[in-house]
Amino acid sequence: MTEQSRHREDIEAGDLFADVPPPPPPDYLRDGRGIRSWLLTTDHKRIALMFYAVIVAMLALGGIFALLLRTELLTPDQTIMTAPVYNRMFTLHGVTMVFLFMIPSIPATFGNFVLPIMLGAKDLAFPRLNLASFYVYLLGTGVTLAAMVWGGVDTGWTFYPPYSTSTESSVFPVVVGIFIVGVSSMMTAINFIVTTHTLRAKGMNWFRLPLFVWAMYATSVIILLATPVIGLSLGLVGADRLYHFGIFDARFGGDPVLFQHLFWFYSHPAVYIMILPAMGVISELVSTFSRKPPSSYDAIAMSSLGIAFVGFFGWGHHMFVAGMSELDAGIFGGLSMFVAIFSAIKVFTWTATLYRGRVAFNTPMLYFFWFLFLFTFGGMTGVAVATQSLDVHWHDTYFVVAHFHFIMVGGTITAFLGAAHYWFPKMFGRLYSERMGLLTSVSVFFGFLFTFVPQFLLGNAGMPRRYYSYPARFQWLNVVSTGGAYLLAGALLLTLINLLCALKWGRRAGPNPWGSHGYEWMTRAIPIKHNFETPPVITRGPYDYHLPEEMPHVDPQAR
Amino acid sequence: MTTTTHHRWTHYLAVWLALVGLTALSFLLSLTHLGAIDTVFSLVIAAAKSTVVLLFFMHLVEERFSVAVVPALAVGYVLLLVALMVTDVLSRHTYPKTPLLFGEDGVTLPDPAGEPADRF
Amino acid sequence: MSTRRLAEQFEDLAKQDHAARLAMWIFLASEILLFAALFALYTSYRAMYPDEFARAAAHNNLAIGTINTFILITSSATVALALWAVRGGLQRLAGWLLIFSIGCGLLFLVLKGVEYGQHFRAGIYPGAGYRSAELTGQGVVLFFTLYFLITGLHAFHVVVGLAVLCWMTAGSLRGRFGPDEHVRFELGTLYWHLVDIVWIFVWPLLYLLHR
Amino acid sequence: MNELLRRLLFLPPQASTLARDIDGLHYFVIISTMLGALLVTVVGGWFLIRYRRAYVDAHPDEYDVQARPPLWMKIAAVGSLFLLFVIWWSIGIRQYLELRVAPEGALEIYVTAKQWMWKFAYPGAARTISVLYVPAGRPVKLILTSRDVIHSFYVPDFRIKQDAIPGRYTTEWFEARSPGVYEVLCTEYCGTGHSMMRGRVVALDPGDFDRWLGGADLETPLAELPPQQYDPPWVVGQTARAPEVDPVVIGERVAETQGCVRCHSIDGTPHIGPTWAGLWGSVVPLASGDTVIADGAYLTESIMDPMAKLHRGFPPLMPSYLGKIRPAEVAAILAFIQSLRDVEAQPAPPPATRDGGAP
Repeated sequence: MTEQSRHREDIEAGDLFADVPPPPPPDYLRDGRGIRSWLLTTDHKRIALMFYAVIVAMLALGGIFALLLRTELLTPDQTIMTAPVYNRMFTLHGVTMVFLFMIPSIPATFGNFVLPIMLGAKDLAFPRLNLASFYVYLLGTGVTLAAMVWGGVDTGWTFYPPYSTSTESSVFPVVVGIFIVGVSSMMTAINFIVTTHTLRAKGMNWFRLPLFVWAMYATSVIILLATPVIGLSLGLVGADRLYHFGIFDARFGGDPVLFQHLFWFYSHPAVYIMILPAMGVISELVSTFSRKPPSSYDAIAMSSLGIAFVGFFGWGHHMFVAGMSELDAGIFGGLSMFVAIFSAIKVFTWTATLYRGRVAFNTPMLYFFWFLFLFTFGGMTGVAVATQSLDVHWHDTYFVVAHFHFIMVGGTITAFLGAAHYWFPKMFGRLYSERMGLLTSVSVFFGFLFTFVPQFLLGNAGMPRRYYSYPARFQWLNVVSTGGAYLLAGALLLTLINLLCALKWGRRAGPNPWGSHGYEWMTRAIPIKHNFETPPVITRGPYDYHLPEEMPHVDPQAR
Repeated sequence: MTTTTHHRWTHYLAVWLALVGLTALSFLLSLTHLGAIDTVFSLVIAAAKSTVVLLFFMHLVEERFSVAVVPALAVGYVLLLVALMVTDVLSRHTYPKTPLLFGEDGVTLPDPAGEPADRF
Repeated sequence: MSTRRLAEQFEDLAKQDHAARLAMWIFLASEILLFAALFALYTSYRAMYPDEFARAAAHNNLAIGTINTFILITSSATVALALWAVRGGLQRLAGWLLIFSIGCGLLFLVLKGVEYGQHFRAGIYPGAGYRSAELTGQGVVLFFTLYFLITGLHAFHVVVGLAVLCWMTAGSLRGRFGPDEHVRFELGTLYWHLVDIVWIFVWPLLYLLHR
Repeated sequence: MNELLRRLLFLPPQASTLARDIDGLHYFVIISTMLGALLVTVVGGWFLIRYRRAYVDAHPDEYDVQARPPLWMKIAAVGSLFLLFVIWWSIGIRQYLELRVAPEGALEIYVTAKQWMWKFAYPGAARTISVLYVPAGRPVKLILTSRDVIHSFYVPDFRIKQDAIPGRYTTEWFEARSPGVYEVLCTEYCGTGHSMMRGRVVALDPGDFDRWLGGADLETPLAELPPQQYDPPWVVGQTARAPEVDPVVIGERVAETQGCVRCHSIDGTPHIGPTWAGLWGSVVPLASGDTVIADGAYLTESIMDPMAKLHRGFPPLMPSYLGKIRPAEVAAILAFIQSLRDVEAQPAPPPATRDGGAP
């Protein structure tokens, strides 16, 4: 492409300021060159991209583990690996996906990138803390993965004692690694909350915050209040291995069920750490692509906080058959439903937002559609498994596996992919191939269905999870599921290729390719280092689609 | 932010005296052998003391709502965790209520299955 | 007196200070939750072994525990006074108050060490290492395991707090703080007060169980 | 209807008295879940098509930025959902209590789980491994505990499941509706053999059961039952009562197969490693200068990590058996060593060869 034609394309794409004197500051991708300018940057956007790269690698890694697991399950007995390897593999899959991918996924990448821009801020409140959180995350990831490669862990990601305190695999370093990753996510969370409180642009009151910010805020609250508990509980497991404290060990009078209480006090809210950011993304997508404000801003914003608050109340529904008291089973079963009510409010609001809108059917919107179905079904099966008598049959079977994969893959990864397409132009200034995007999105959906719907049926039929070998009558459903997993993996790979190609060959996007009224689209095509040339003054809400579309209002002198 | 509020040093002395007094009270109560209720008393006193520290030493009384709500939320969740966990322990119908001990030679475990208990 | 630097992303110093304070409080909240897990375990096991817990707690050295409570409360007060002094521009006074607080903290640790020593001599160790012959029972062992965990974690916080206090002392003696430059000083005091608050709850739970 | 739904949902046969009721709730919950998800999806999909941009741009009056559903619709949607959940919960907790609280007079059977098998102890002396015999048509209460880690006793056909927790007894109960063979699975991950920790429940005619319990040797109770429905479990259960297996005998065999006796003598003669004769309970001098009582814990540690507490006067030659030996085998070896405690040891220890001799 010649310089001239690129210039013309810039003009067509609306990037009118490229050659207007005085030269505007370079965009964040070009503001500082060399590897040092990336590794030592305090720019939230660059940190977000570094997170993005590592997190996608983690997703790929977790996905490879999943494929190996599914391949093993093709036949009732040994297919490609032995039982100890299989047990290490599903632990690897769980730990990688939950702690290394899912929990930091949307907050650390898209949250880091767009949250300050959405607030009209120049950066996060503590940019160096933000950079530190990246390196702490890298350290934790490194320790975890090294330990898993070195000795392997075969406890499952739940680390239930007394198995975790008696197994010979290297639990301790993995626990340390997870602890470090937890510290990283707490750093990010502190940053987000403080930023939301102190760095809102002039004119932006709390009810002009984009809904994604509300979701990130609620997520951060959960991270901060829940993570210390898991840190300490896993620390106790580690200490038990090193020093035989026996705090959860029946041989010393301890009660292993108490660990489950502590574990799920974190890990149940952790589900909302994973899904709330996804909900935030979905809220943005719906509004942008239907060119309407959400049918109730308050409902979505407040239900985010509600989920964060009530999410702490339901942990015990993981323990109905663990020897917990019937009284607690009743309490937890009832409290669990409230989260579903808040989620349902969101689902209704998103659906109602489409009504009488002007719906553009882009790839992110397609992901929204998949999300709508998968999340609703996954969420309602969540209340189903919180129904005590049914959970007795379903607990620790593939039904549960299918349920939480509907939430985590069908919910979070779908939203992650939606966000990856939606904010791609803002991050890199280019557009991905829409046709390929739609195609990969459809394949992701069908790959997903083929993978996980059979698992619901397997669970009904009684196949327990974490089974290396299984009775032969479960085989054909497992084969379907494995086939679906390969389809899903292929679709994800294509998605990645599509986005990577767009990095180089994608059309120039311009500052606001979707015609969104979100604040992050009011920057230049690729934002500059401190996001805005002049601090923005907010005079309208982020979803005021009754107002005419405006030019990026951050370049008054250029206009 | 009203950090400009400036107390006299006697203000802190008074707070300190109050804390010392409450500590002494708690100590003396513990000597009177009140029975099970003494935990309640001592925890109420501890809550009062920590409230005093929070409000005056940590100047929570001068802070904005957004700051003051943070420790309140944390304390709320601590109570939630403790309460629901203890409810389980107190109300479960497994037996015995306290775990059986696996002795070194496996003798302390009543052995329903009549198997020699594991020695490790 | 140094002039205060306004970070690029903040619009004014008041916002920047508020951000720092809010961050510190959030951090303290998560510290509280860190202890929550131990307190929850303590309560649950106490519900399982009420008598053995009382018996074990009676073995703790009430005198040391109570003296330590007074020590921490006093150090908390002097730290609060130090902040008052810094706000009033009395930096050297603040430095001396902090040195006094550090002394209190060290004394606390020394007493804690003495108490640990007494336990170790009596054969009281956490978990599998427990070998006291006269004080036996599963609940007793669990109590002391929790005792070591809670006080150990608290002592770790004391050490971290002492390091922070040292940094603050050095700063105030060199005149790095002042009426307009006290936010970081304030954050340090907040951490020390948290250490105090945790102990305020540890003391009755681990020492005052005489039934 | 029940049968059709059961097969559609791949549910196993309803072999216990409570299974039918639980499945009833199951159908209700799953169908309302599917309907809910479909409703949302269909409505959302319809909006997506109806208000697609190309169409709306051609019909601008279709577009209404302010359009939002009336308040009553929101309240109705959320309220009905809440009501639905409350119904689920109230039926669910009632059934849960039924599942948890065994009726009076149930037959009590103790279940001990260990890696990786189930052991059953019946009233009287009868005992079995992996195969649980119960009378059909009578409530049976299982009292579970575990020897090592948490396991979970799951019979899909009965819709029951309960964790077996070390140090505690938990209970579950069922009443098999008719004689038959039902599969037992372990559903709490418990290590390498987790998926192999399967067993069977054999529900017998009550008369047969009483005769079996009374010691009558039913030749093959299974022969009268329908052909076996499931794969044989890994830990093969006996169709009759388990013969008494002496752990000492097993221990001796394990010691041979694992090669222990190549270095450790069992008659007290000096050899490469310390003799096992009279070892149990003796005071062992350690290379570090300490001493230790040779009890189960020490011997187990020495098998897994021989260098941790090395017997003074013996070369550090022994390999770790960590991961090479199963816990049950360790237990058997310990039983074997214990049986040798009264064998007189030869007094003179062998001269310590620093450069080692045997590999």
